[in-house]
Amino acid sequence: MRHGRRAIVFLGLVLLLAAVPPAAALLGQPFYVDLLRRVMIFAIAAVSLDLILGYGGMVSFGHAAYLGVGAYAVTILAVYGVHNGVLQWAAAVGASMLLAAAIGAVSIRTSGIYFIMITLAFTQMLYYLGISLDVYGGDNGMRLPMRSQFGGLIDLGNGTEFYYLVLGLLVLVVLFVRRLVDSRFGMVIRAAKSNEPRTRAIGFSPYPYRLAAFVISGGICGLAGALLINHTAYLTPDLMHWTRSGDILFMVVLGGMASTVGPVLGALVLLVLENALSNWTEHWQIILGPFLVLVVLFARRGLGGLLWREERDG
Amino acid sequence: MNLQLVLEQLLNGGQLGVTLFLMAAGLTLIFGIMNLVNLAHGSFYMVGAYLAVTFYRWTGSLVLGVLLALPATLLAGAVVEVIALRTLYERDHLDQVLATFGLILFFNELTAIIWGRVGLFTNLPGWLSGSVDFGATFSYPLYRLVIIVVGIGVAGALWYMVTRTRLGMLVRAGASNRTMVAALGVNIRLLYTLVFGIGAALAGLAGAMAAPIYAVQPGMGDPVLIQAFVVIAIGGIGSIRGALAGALIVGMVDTLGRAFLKPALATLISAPAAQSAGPALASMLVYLLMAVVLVLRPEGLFPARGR
Amino acid sequence: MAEPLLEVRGLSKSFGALSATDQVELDVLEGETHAIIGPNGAGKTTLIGQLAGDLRPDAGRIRFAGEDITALDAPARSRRGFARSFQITSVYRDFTALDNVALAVQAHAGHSFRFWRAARGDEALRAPARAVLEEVGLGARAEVPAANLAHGEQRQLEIAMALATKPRLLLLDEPVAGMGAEESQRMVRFLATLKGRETMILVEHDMDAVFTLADRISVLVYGRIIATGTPAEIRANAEVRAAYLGED
Amino acid sequence: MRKIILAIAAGVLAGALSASPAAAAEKLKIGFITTLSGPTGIIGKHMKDSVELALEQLHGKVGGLETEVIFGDDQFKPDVGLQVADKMVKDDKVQFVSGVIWSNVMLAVAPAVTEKGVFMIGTNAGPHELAGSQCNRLFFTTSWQNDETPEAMGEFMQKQGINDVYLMAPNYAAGKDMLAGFKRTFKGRIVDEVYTKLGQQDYQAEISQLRAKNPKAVFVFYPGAMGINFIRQYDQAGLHGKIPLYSAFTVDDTTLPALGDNAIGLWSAGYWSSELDNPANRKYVSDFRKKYGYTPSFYGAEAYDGIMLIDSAVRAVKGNLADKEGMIKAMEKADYASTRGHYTYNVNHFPIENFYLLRAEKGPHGVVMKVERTIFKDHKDAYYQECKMK
Repeated sequence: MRHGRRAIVFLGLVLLLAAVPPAAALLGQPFYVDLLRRVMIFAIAAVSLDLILGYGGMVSFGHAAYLGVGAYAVTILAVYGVHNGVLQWAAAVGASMLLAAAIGAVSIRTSGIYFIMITLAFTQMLYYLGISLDVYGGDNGMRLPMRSQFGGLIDLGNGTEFYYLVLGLLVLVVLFVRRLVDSRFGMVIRAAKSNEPRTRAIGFSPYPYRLAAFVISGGICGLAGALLINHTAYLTPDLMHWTRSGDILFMVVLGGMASTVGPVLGALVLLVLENALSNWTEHWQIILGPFLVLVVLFARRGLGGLLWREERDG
Repeated sequence: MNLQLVLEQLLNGGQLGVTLFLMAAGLTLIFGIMNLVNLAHGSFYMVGAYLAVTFYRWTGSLVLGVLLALPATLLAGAVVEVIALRTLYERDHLDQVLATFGLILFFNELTAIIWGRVGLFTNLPGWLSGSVDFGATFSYPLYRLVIIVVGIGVAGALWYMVTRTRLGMLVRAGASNRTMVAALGVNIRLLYTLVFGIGAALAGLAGAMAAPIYAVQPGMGDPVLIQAFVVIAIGGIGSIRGALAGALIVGMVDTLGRAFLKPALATLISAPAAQSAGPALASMLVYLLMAVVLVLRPEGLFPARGR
Repeated sequence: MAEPLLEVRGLSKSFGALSATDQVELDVLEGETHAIIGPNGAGKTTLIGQLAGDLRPDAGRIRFAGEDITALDAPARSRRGFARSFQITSVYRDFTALDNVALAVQAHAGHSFRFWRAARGDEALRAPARAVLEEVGLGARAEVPAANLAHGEQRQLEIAMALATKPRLLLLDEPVAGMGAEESQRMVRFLATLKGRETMILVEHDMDAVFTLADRISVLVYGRIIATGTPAEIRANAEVRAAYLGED
Repeated sequence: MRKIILAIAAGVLAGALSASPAAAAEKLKIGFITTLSGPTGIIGKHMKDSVELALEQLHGKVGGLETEVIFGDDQFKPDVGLQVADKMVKDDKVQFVSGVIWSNVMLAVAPAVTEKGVFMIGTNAGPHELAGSQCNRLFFTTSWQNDETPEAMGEFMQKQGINDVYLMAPNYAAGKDMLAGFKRTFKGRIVDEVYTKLGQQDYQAEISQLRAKNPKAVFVFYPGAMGINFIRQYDQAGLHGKIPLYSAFTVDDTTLPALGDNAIGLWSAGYWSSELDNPANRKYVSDFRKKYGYTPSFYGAEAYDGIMLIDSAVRAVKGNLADKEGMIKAMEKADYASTRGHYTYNVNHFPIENFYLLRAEKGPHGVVMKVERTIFKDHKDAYYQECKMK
């Protein structure tokens, strides 16, 4: 049982999250349903980044781009009267995958710091594109005309139903990514991260595999974008601001890279911490900043590393 | 479009270029020698600006203010290096990006606490505030000419330092072979702290010179930082020559794009379409340029050798 | 004489003014063990890099099994039957020994765009990998993470990964480098069992190993092959002696 | 070290999740959203200080009820603003949400608040959607509709017979609204219309273009730090005094301390000035200066008015917070001592009010905006007919 404790942590986390809506109702604190729904949506984005970052070694400093594209896809369809959720979300995932294919095709040729910079550059371009798209609110952003419709099956306007949908999707995404990284495909991208010359020498060309991982990751993050826009019901190019990419990156590292479950933990701690600190003082960033530095300096394997440390390979 | 306007815009581009060069030079030195990606470099730009304004107010002299801000920023850089960044040299770029991202938040908030959130503004002293007339119709702000001259002077001094002095020799050697420099019996930690401090001071100089013309406010370093990264990615990370070339290219492209893209587009497509596409494209232009450069030359235009 | 398996003609590569390989000519016959020796800085590393496909030559061409492979990169050459070990041991340190070899098997078992089944439970990969590990004598160490293997074991693992790709040509870059006397003898004995069965290019400093294993030897000095011949011929060659005497 | 970090993280997490203020009985709760962090935090400070001054003057009792004001920071981001508003409505169970500087934040916050049956009292942003198609009975504002201020400026310049005007604004929706509002009343020749990057610091390239076109006048909309940069660079380029500069939301009491003498002689338009002479304003401005030591801005005056408007509503229903209809009726009368003097509400709950021509001049309290003349008397916004309330 190599991943025994990690599985237990995940199960515990899911049970805890599942208990939030009734507990919040009991305590008369419905706000926490919203907060944790937001946490879970970002957790999906963080897990998607973990696929290419933790397992594939690709430090994308522009992951917010797919969050944005997913949100824009849903909103644009809604503006033109298409409210069918299945259609909207498929478009969000599809558009994100297309974009990831284009960005990845160019970026994956570079490596190291250049990869970080080029992914950042592409996201900056999209950010400025978003600002100049007046039809969809430009910099001001715009309200989502109507939440995605699922023919009476699920009502996203109902906070609790939406919450459990997000929880379900989060569990699915985590299981899917786990499955993926243990498959033949996953072994190739992990091998290429661990030792690229060796991987090439035994006959793998890492490029197409990395690109495929990049595209899958973009697609999942696009789904998170579709969820996020339904959560906030408000579209803004700020979704693609470079600091947002930094936040997602930090969630992954905080929770523990290459652990799938870790990023969920990272999203939870970062967003709840941010919420608590900003309630406490307007100068909350002076605490959050050093916290980031300390985590990087002293908790390199992230929170996951603390919780299931003894199970690391080797 | 007249020649005079083009000339004026070229000067504007040059001024942005030297500012970016001062930022990029430190960034690329620090990367080349210590292999550190320092997102907090923009914070030194901000710190330099704040200190220059503060000293300017104390002493009543802008020149003195800027001159005092330089060693102070150098010191600030050295302190940050010793306290927080030293342990990051052996880490991967991801750790560095995140830790220095945290430092940005810290510095932005710290300046907000010390100086408040309201922008600090200073006026140029009288002798610097006018404009220089070239002929009857063409004039240019004097202070901006001064910035260009100082920038060129610093670029020259930096070139001299890197190619002609012992420190420069160590810096160049350190960039290509760290263990060798250590073997020479040089105190490598001290060398690193010094180089980091110099890099910070260069950024501080850029900020200090910008202080009298821009708003000095928390977070003012962030947009400059992103542009400086574009500069060094285009020029080739770790190369001073690349930083200079990249800075001038980005300065020109950005300035000329903002000035002439809309009228140029208007001749191709309809005026309203140009009205909306022009500014959007102009703000995306340098990123587009960077992507194209990296596609054609994944290591930038002037890749640093020996790494 | 039959066509050689590997045919190198006029291979040159320079870095700036420094000519690392200069008009290298080399024939490797099917089934032979061909050693390449030379003093430090002779260009051995560059030559290996060009043979493996990591470095693009400035001039010259390489033919393998009748096909011009000069323009192919390392993965493409691997798929055509090249396999190599690295001068500095190169394995997946986070993976177990079995995972390492299974990856090599996987690389030659069709494309890897298979997203669902767990690779670690896939007997089509595991069984052949286990067999190769047994063959190199690491059968008992299959589940140990590579980072925890002894240095000699890691070198064996590298060769196991090479063998798992069912290569037609083994490129061994200093396989006994950094080993103790006993370890190194064990490795030489093991390589001897492959002799005749596999075609091997052996780049090595250790002269004992070279003269024990090689069928033919080529001597590389200042980027040029100055002599090729049987071990006896090379021992007798005055030019080679001069080159090495200068070294000693 | 690891353990410490983990312990801190766990502690904060637990603290955050367990902090649950008990639901209050008949206590008035007002959520006030503004921008407190980041470069634009200065505007939030003006507003927050004004709210606290209002509370002090009411002895902590708005409408006679024990009052708690919860401040929220939107970080200049609509989605964060929405999150803050959600928390106020659902968690803190406020009866009023007030504040909001930015139109984009307002467009996110206002519908979310009103659809939960909670009052939204805007104190700055006035996007045209809320004045027209998306107007709501529970939404009131103490400010204006965005377009009105540039309309006033355009009206003045039109009347002056100024021609060949050069327009500049940041490239985002409010920037375009402002120039659109200006063009609604200004019918003269426009030399060029230039949009710059939002948050841009250096305008030298654009100023070079401007000089080359040699216009007769310049009209700009550059709020916050953008305006400070633009005006100083305009001055350094030697254009101050050569080409007259008119602006909206650019020269105000949040930017005047920074602009200093650079601003003297610049024209602006607005519904309020610290120099406006009426009893409520005199009291507000002098108390404010006494308490905080600086001159308040229109942002502060609106926020102060917001609290006073709520006070009048709660008083009218004698503290019965369940009587929402009663409070709507009361607020529609605008029966309180506003810092702008008396005004009335239009059908869309936007004020019908005066707009003045303002000019920056040096006085005993530093440079302030002097009222030169009234441009519009009892002005209505351009969208109220689109409002189909009820």
